[in-house]
Amino acid sequence: MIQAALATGLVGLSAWAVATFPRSVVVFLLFQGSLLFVYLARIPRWLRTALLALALLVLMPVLGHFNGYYLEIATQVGIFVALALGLNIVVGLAGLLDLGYVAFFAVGAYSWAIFGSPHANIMFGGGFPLAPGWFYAFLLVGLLLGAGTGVLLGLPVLRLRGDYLAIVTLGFGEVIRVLANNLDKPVNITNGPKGITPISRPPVPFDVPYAEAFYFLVLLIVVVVVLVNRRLEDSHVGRAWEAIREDELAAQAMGVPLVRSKLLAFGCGASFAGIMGVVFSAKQVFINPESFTFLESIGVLAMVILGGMGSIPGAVVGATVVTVLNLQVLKGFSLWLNELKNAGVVVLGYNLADLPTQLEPAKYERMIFGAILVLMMIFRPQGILPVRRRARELGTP
Amino acid sequence: MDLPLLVGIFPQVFLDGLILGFMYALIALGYTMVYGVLEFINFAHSEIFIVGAFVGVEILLGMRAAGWLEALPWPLVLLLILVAGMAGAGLLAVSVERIAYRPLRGAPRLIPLISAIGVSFFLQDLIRLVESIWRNAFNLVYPTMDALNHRFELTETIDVSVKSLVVIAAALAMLWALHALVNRTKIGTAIRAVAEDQAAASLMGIDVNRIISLTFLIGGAMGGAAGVLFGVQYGLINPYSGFIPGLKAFTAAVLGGIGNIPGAMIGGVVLGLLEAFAASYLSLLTGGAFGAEYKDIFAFSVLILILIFRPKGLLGEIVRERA
Amino acid sequence: MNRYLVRLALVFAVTVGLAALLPASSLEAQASKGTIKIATQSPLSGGQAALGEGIKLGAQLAIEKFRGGLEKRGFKVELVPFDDQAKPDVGVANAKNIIADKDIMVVVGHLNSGVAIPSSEVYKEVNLAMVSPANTNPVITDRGYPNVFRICGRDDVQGVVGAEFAKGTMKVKSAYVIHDKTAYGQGVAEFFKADAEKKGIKILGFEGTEEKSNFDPIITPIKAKNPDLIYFGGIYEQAGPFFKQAREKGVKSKFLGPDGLDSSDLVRIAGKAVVGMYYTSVAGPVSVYPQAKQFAEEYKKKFGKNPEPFAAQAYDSAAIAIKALEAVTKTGKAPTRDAVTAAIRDVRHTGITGTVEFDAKGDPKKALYFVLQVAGENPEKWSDNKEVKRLSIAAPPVKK
Amino acid sequence: MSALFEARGITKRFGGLTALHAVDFALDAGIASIIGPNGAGKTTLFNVFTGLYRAEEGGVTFRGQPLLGLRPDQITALGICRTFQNIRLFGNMTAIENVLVGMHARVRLGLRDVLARGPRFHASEGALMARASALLERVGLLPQANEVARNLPYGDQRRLELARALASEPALLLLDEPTAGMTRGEAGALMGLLRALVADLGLAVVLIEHNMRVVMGVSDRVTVLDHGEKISEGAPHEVQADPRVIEAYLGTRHSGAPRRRLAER
Repeated sequence: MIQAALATGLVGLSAWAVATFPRSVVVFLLFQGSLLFVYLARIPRWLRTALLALALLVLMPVLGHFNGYYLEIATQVGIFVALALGLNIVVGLAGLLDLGYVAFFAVGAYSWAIFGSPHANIMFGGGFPLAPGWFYAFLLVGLLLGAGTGVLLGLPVLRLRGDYLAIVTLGFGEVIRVLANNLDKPVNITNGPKGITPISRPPVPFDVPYAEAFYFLVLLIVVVVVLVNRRLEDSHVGRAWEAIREDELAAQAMGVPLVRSKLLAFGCGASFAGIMGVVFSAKQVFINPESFTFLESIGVLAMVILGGMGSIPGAVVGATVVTVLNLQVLKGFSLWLNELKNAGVVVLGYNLADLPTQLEPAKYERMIFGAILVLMMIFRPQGILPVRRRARELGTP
Repeated sequence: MDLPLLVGIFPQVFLDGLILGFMYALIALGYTMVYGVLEFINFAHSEIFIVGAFVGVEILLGMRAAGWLEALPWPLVLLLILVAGMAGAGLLAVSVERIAYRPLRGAPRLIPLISAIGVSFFLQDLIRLVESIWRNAFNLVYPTMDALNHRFELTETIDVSVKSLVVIAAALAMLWALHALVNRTKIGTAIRAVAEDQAAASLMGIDVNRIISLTFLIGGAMGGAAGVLFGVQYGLINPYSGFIPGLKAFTAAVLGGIGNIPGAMIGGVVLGLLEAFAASYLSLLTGGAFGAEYKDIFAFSVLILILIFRPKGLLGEIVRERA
Repeated sequence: MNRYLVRLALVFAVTVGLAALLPASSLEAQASKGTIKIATQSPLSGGQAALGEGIKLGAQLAIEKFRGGLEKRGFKVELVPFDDQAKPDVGVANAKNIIADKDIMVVVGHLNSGVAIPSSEVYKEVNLAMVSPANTNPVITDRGYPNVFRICGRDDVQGVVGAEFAKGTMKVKSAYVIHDKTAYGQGVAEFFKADAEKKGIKILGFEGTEEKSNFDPIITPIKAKNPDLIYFGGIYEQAGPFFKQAREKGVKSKFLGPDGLDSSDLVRIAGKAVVGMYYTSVAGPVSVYPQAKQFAEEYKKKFGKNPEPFAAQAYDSAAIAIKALEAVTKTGKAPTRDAVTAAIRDVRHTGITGTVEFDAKGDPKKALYFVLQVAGENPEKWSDNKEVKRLSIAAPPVKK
Repeated sequence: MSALFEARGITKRFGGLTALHAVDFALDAGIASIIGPNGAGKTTLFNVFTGLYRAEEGGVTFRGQPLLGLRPDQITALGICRTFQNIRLFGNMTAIENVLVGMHARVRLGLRDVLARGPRFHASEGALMARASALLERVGLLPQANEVARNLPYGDQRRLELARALASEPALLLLDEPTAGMTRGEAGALMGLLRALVADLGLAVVLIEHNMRVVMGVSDRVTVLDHGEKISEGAPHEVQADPRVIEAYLGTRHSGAPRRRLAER
């Protein structure tokens, strides 16, 4: 009861605070924190669902209206949540270390980029870009392409384990990026480093502004992805994946077909990335190979592990934390220091305005992120929201 | 197609590949030794490697400022920076292990990997911070030593510089020394024992923590030496330039069979040769349709092929699953 | 779990209280008429940080130097540097943050066209002006957005200038083209190649590489083919080691490159290998523009190092922004983004990279291009590099 | 009519070592034991039976169907399941989840059923749960159903492995040293359970055992391996009396020379 009141109060209070101080990063973090609180608090299920739906469907867009930046953050968080959930299947559930995950994202992104822009005319003569409505069809195309590429990568590496698998997937990721960077000749498929633009945006019903439209689209996809993830995890498919992670050989001896299960894991994981790639390319209007580097793969992996391997809420929280940390907290912090500096604030007798440019805080965001990763691993290696083995209702024997 | 040209540059490309390969081999040792003992990819090794290069360049720049660079004979200078680079990188590797990896021993395997990635990010910008304050620049250039740049022209298209020879000689010497250390000394026996079974080794009276530190020291030192040689050979370093060679060296270690010291060496040389040949020949052979930019694709494709047929690398044991 | 949650809630409550007391805005609004902010977006961390920082510092220098006029009118002028990490998604998030800050009137950036294109889509939403010091990709202005300007030349033009010089002045018969696989480097190199071929120069090879350290395998075929000229489309960080290693391996060809090579670090890295080589540039040589010399000295004095390639352009970009802001605030009223964007279109500014005026697309109207020759091995004497040739070429119309 | 399970002339080599040499083995029903000194090739034989190893020579048939060349999961689907000498449970999964994985081969659901969560899915999942619970009850682990396998005591882990193997509804069960490390009482209870299972389910069982008390007590037939060769076969008392068996166990032939260790963990 107390918790229910507390949860409702927190969501309301923080939402009010964001509306009142639309530029304060701290306040927005509080809003995000209140959602986590709602998720964790012991409140009736209907209340939790209602509060989360209220926050994500109503409050977030309204707040986004006050500050478009928040909506952008929320959209990017959504994109990374889907990626993290996809990778979570491969790494967290099936235990296959994939260091080239962003390749599938790239495949999806390029599929719409090429056909949703005039670029395809170079190859096929004319008739492009496709009508913006095709975007929705390409969500499916991206999904299938992602899955197909995932299976394709899975095939040669089935026999490989652990770090051998890691290096091959890493290589695969690089191959895709280098191909994207170089396939502007002999045939111009990807336009190389110059990238592809302008990529059509989908038609939106009711003239919803694009920022809100993309937010809702991403939210919808994330909800679907979470649902699919939960259904897979809680079925013979998910149990087979986990068995493979625990002991591949014993799993096979118990009747789990390794090849099929592993390919299914690669395919499912990759399909989420493929579909989000399509959304990403339309949202950005422009893509080039710089968005698909090895570091992006590492970033998604860090989200999965930071959140708690194999845990769906973990992947969601991990993706949120990393994205918010990178785009908001560290940035907000360095902007704040910059403001102090511009205002000439004096700390311990030292005027911040004299701070040499070498110590510009904006330059050290990555360093702080690195340190946070290390500290998190040392003090909470199981992740933020680790898997809780669910006690099952036993059947009547 | 210009056949005499293709044939004419062959020895030169081979030599280029060999030098690059030895460089990879030296870095790969750091990965492979740590992997052999702890079964974990020390992702931060590429930064440890580049720290070696930075220690070397700082000493060289300091010596040049003091006017010693010209006064001392070059082999002495080289030896000095090699030793300093090795010491610096080795000590850094040990402290990284102590701070960021030791508390995680026994955790699931991916946990230290993420920690290592964190260390890698941290170190890159830490080097930059330190160098920015100290020199107000973080792109540092190795001072040229003219004696090292002397070239022997063998034919019109082929030549060898003194520094290339130095790189090969130093790499071979260090690989030999490491091999001897691991296989012929008591410390080496202890390292191998810990690699085999930590618990059993500790029951035999081996201080496992000390041996693991030692492994990091040796691996780091090898990386540091590679860093110095890298700087001498290619000239320009910055805090981020360790990343790509590190990735390649890791690939080399896996190619050779990770955890296997001769494997790291062979993997390095194979990868170096592959890259060199791909970069030099792809464009010539395809008439410019594919060029040097495909060298990584080429190298990775060969890696994947090799791993399909030998899933544990070139020198790794052939997998036999035991029930 | 329960207690943990209650504790969590308490922490929240306390922070809400604190946050309400200390909103970020409490630091603002101290000046009498409000604050005008100029943002920079460029990579301040990661592999391209050196160039990105050059942009930030160039803009910073200009703002500190020229803000006096605005301050006299009662405005506080500030620089807000953003780190786009050379990543498009980060750039877009920053852009959203920028447009949410109503005090930001102009953005100076980016370094990478790949980040600039999607970010400028965001700026366009609120008609916020972006003045680009470094994005040479034709797409940037070919979209015809009213709020996008650049003061640097375009890839297509610089490549042509290089080819013109190679044929007309250097009189080379064959050339080998290397580029760095970035939109900038490859773009310049492709235009150089196309124009050089048109002019009758034989292209012996065209090669791109992301390699930063080891150029041996690329140099070997070059040496065997022995071209008269090597054109490097890219940035000095990569070109320096390349030229150095090429000379060390006995390559005797002449060198030529675009303005990415215009940095004293080029000689610091490559030493005598690059002495006597040529590069094209939009930034005027110090001998012609006294302000340029002054800029280099001030930059060096303030930041302790020589300006990076795009620092001068960033300096001019910020100076133009301030000029436009001054025009808008003549009446003493606070500026609006629409007004500033319109004012930039009318600015005519003689800065250190020449006189800049924008055409309808936002390209500089008649850009002046210079060919310079590296004078000596001493990085301190980079500004002694002499102008060899001067060309004036307008941006071409949009290709359809 | 051929036997339920029949292996003929199985030969398996590792490099230069011949781990199994022309071993014949057949079983129709009941409990058969395979015994022999360490390194005799018993586990290797199991690995050949279950498809983990591919024999160089010889053939295995199950209900008349040849098994050689099939994958382990296919063999399990046909109705042969095993346990491991060094328990190989899925350590981070709960006891009941372990058993559920064992039923994988019997699940008749497609990806569509899983994603749609229709009545078919719920019916199947409900049936699985009921059977898994029944199996756990059978081995006496129902109270620990939601414990993580890694945290179970040793004896419980052995029994859980048995339940997991039974979950695939095998007709033939291969048990690799099921009583290793158990007290005499525990071993006795387990054998009682085994005999009951054979009686109730009509299971055929092959045991690898070192504990002679267990072997002699429970087996219908005993096969003795030494150095990869079958040296004796027959009813327990016959084998016990076979001089070659005594020799092999006492090791007079090699007068105390250390045995080869091979593929034996």
